Amino acid sequence: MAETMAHAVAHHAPPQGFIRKYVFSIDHKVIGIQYTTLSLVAAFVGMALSWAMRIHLAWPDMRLPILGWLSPNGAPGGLMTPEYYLSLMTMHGTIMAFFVLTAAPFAGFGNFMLPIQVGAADMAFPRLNMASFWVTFTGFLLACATFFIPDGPPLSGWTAYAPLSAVGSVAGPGQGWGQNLWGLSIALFCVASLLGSLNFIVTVLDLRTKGLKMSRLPLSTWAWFIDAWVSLLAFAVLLPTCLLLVLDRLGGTSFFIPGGLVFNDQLQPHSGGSPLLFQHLFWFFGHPEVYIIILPAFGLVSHIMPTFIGKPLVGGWKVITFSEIAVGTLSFVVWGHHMFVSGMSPYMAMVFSVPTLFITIPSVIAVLVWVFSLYGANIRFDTPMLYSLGFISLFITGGIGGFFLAQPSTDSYLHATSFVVGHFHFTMGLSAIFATFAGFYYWFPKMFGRMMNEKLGKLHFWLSFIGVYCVFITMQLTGMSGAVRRYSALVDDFMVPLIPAYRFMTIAALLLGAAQFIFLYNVIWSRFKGPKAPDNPWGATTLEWDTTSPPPFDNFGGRQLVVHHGPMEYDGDESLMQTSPEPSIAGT
Amino acid sequence: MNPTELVVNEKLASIEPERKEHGIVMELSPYGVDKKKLGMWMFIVSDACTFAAFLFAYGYMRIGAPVWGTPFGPSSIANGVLMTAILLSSSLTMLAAVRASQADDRSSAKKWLGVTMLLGVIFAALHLREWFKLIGEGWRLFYNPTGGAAQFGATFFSVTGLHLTHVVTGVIALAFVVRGYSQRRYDQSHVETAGLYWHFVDLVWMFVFPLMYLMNAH
Amino acid sequence: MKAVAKIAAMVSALLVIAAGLLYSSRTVSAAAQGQITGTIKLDGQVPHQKPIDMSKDPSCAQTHTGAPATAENVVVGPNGGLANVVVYISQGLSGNESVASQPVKMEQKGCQYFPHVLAMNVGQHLTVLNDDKTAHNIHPEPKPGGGNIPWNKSQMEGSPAVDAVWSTPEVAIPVKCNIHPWMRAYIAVVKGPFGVSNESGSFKLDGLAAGTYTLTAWHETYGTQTQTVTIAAGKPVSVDFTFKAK
Amino acid sequence: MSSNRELSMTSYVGIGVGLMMIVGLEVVLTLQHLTPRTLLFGLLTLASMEAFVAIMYLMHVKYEQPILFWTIFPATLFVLIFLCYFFPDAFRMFSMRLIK
Amino acid sequence: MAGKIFAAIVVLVTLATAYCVIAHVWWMPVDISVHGPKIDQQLEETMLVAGLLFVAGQVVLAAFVFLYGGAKNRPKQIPGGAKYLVLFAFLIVGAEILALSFVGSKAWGAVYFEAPDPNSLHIDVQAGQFAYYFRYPGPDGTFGALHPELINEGNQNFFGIDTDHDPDAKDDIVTAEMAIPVNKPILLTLHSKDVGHSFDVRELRVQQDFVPGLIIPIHFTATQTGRFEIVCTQLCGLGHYNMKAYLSVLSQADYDDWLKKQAAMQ
Repeated sequence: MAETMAHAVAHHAPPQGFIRKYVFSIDHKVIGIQYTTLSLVAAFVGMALSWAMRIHLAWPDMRLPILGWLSPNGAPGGLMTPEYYLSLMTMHGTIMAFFVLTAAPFAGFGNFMLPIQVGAADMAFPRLNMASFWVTFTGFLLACATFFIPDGPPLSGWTAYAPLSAVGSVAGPGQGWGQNLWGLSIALFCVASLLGSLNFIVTVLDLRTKGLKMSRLPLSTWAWFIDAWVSLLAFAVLLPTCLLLVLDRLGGTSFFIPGGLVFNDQLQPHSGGSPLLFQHLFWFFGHPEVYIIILPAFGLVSHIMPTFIGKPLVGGWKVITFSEIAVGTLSFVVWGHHMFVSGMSPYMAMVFSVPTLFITIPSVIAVLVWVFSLYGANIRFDTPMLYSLGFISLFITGGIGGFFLAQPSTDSYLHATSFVVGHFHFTMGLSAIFATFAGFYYWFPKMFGRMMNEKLGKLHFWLSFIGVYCVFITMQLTGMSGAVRRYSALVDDFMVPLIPAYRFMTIAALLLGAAQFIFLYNVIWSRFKGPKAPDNPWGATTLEWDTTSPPPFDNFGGRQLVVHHGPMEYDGDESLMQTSPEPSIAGT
Repeated sequence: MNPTELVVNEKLASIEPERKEHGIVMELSPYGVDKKKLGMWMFIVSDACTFAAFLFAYGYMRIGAPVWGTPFGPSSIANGVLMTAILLSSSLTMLAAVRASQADDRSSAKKWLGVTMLLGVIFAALHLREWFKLIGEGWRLFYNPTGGAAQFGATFFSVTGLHLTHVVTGVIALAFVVRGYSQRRYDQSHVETAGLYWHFVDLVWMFVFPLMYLMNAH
Repeated sequence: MKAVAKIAAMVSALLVIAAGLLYSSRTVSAAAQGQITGTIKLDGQVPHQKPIDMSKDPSCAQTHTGAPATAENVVVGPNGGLANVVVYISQGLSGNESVASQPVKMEQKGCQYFPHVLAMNVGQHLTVLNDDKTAHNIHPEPKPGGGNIPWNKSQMEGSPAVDAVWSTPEVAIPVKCNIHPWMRAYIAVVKGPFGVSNESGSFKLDGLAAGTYTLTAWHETYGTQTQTVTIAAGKPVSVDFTFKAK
Repeated sequence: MSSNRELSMTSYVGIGVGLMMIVGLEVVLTLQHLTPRTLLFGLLTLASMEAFVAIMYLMHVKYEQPILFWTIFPATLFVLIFLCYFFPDAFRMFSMRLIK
Repeated sequence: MAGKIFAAIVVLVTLATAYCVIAHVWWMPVDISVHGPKIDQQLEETMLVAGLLFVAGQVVLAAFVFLYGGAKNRPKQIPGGAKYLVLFAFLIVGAEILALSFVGSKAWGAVYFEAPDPNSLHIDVQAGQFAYYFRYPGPDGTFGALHPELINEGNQNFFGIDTDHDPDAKDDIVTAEMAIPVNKPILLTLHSKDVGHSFDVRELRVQQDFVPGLIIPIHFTATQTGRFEIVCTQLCGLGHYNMKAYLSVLSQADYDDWLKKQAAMQ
């Protein structure tokens, strides 16, 4: 029976024609590059938004003519209005959390590398894969479209708390069609993520080449596999949340809108809904989302590090993988720590606090594995390794903030302060971005067949690393004085003394952003002018280095691969391909 | 290949069977099912959570509401039981189609798929009848004519609407499967995967019916 | 080329004629203008106007350090004249009244709207200015479905003036500032001449042709009253209204 | 495919009839005028039984590798169980309502 | 070289952060509530535990990068392998976590698990876009019923109370500034007019969201007089940054005066 099936599924030949080859391609490599490019564009959009916000915070009177041109209503004369600030903030969060942090390390690299790393010719469902990208793309277009409608983008934050997000334009500018488009955009993103993660899971389970047992999977593949599970279950809950929100807005239902609400002296025709239900549904997705973002980062760093330290990670694949599984599982039972002061039952706060604290144990194990793997190593400081080290440092700093926010008593002081903003920028924002950069520098030769410029790469790292700490450590520490987040201007008496600190952060953020243009230049220059990349420039062991750079259409040119080793066969400068039949050398 | 060799090969295959994908020998799947079927299982897991979120929202609304309308009289319940029976028998006919396709009895498989689609359409029609009856009585997404919580309409129409969407999608998907199967582009694995989806739609109804109909019977 | 020149000449001639006609019609109506004047009184107990506590925004509170600002639902002058009453012609207009060309100005001063009630023509421009050291948002809320479109714009200190036009008559559109919930103004959008009573209760409508009109007076708290007036050519008429306190 | 171990079509029809009987039981339970809470738990128990039979037999899980069962059940149940954490707030919504 | 620079930056950042924390460059304002010291203590204990982990983590990372940056010897694993790492995580971090959640639950419980003092001064708080209003029950000690449809902000009826017909509402005192007597237990009932808001007084160590549709009770006792800011910390729309009110903690005599003045202004 298996025979007939193999015949029934025809080999797919390399597609011909520009559209089939580069636009509506079913080749996972093209889709991976499409995802990566999409998130690169999204990242620069999101960064530009954060610049505008930071400039407004530090110098509220400064006129930015470009904003006045972009939105005559939101920034008349280039002077940003409070609602436009919040709109930019909402879109910064939405674009960064969904279209950059979820898309790049998971969908982008995952699509390109996962089938190659398991030795498959393509994903399990190539057409579904293509659909998943184009649905994401449509979602991104919808999100961007909000900038060009008269009322501008929504202003209810990336969390879109109801009833602010549910009652419609009475709640403020941007809450009309901007919020509708937002809801649809995120719903589309959910659908795309579901299709993507389903594809990842089946590919890992069913398409491993001969000899590649689960225990021999590269650590990045493991992380994507676990991540796909988390994402499969979490986005399944965000999808109905978005649908119910859109129903509330367009269908007149009251899932999230209670009775007796008065806007502009007008009683709203709603009753019986619950804003807390929205928060629960959102954070039931929202907290796993944080781990959907960070788990691929775990995987990338664990995958990259052994190459540059010349030895396996401490504890082999098991310790790090099981801590990832533990993190992924626990991520579903802790969402209430976002809601300690939200009016949730205070007893539930304790129920959520304990697992939240316990999630630090697998995280600490992962960090210890990375840090103590450096012990007795031969560290090579190529750019991917520097970014991995940067990731570890940032993740430690960010993780420490979690101790404060996991406890309801301390959170009741720190909630909604810039401490939280600093904390999550460290943990899920910058950590994931640094790991993504590590992956980018590491895999660029494989993806495009050219080496990246190491000098520019290192310069990019040093500026980014210092910049990130200047901005976000300051942000986190000012939160100790109670600086409130999501304020478009510092008017409170206790906020005014913080203006110098805010200006410092703004300047640092501008420099940090400017450093990213080095990266952009490096990418574009290396793509066309970089030296040709050998098949295995880093001396790594996994299957993606066992083929040409870039790989042919079916990844291995029809070769039968047989895997004999795990992914971490390193001993100093020596390394052993996973396909090598020689005996293992990773004796250490 | 002489008969003895064949026997030896079969024995070897039973000890370490090989699976090929694009002509390359792959590691065995721990699940031992076709990848389409495994993909469908993943979809089902995720879709079950989506339905669950809807039903939990319904439960939440209902616990929080001071008064809750219970609009279903005996005729609606009878209609619901009939719908359940139809969906359940459609699951059985689907099963018959899968078995026929596994026995490579193509005409019988197509016949059973056709019956399944027909039952799906009848189910959708009965469902819409119930909807129009409620709408005729004044129930809306946002309005409760009996003066209770407006959430009844919202939850009922959205949950059953989502289920109805699944049924209609299923019927359309089955139509595609029948077409591909008659053209011999699809094999029994496609029928089996479609069948899995169809059973899942039935499975969801097993919760929707008691929670949305029976819990709202007066 | 010649044909184009011809067409251009004809078009410009037509334009000149049209302009001339328009101008002459204006002068004709101006020659025949009548005037309505009058006073509006409040009969009965003047309701207590609650003081407004602006401590929420210190920059607002600083502008009222002497006496606190009060609500302006019923503003009565020393001689019992009721201010902020819009008087306009609700019936009897010929339909080709001119639109006042000067824009109407509304200021935000000391975290209150000034004027509290203003009237303007359909198609006339409204200019909103912010004189305060804080941000305001201007949020007019016309009746849904009435033809006027609600909008909500913030105006920072130093933002350019907000300009708006209304397309349909409506008495009166409430205006709110969401940042300072106590702020309230009303914009009466009417066709033809209008007047708003001052603190002594007096008002004036100019530019009316001879004829019979229904005159409506609107107050935000006490609603509307109507009277029928007949104007002979060029003769001023006096009309008084009296509102009863509840 | 381990079709040789599978049940005959007649047995499946029997399973279908059995499922219908559970549905009948649900209806009978509904007619007993129980409190909503008792009715809910009764119905959920019956529906879960029904669903279990459907998954094992109609959806064929009984005849697949055990790992399939041990993958899909824990994952789904995990989400379902933790979604129950919503309900304490639903009760708060009932008791702390602003508009009576 | 790169390793040494990296180690230097990491150590520098660690020292700078530690300085900011130890020197209280940005720190909590002085606490003025009865329950606050418990929270402060919890925060300081957490800071100690987490700070040690932070410093240790960064310094060990820096040290290893520094030491093994240019090494050319045959790589070796840490003696004992991952076993001790896992043990450390479970025992040390686990113990810290248990201690923190045990002690922390008491600090939390002191605010949320205890019933308010029956002699509390009851103040009704309403948040709306974008201002707070406070309601004192007046001499009769009862609040008038709320009728949302009567809310008219231009007419200063922020709560939607019917002063004409409801005798309970007639003597309700509505203010835009909150004053409370010092050392007296206060019970607030928070409800929102429109969207989610928050009641945050840093000095009181009280932060509680308003949930539209629900009445959320919260109680505290202030121990020092002064004027403090109540700010909104839950994103509520365009005026979020400007949504605040002042809290005056007064002596009992001053408070009585203030209330009388407010009553006269109604």
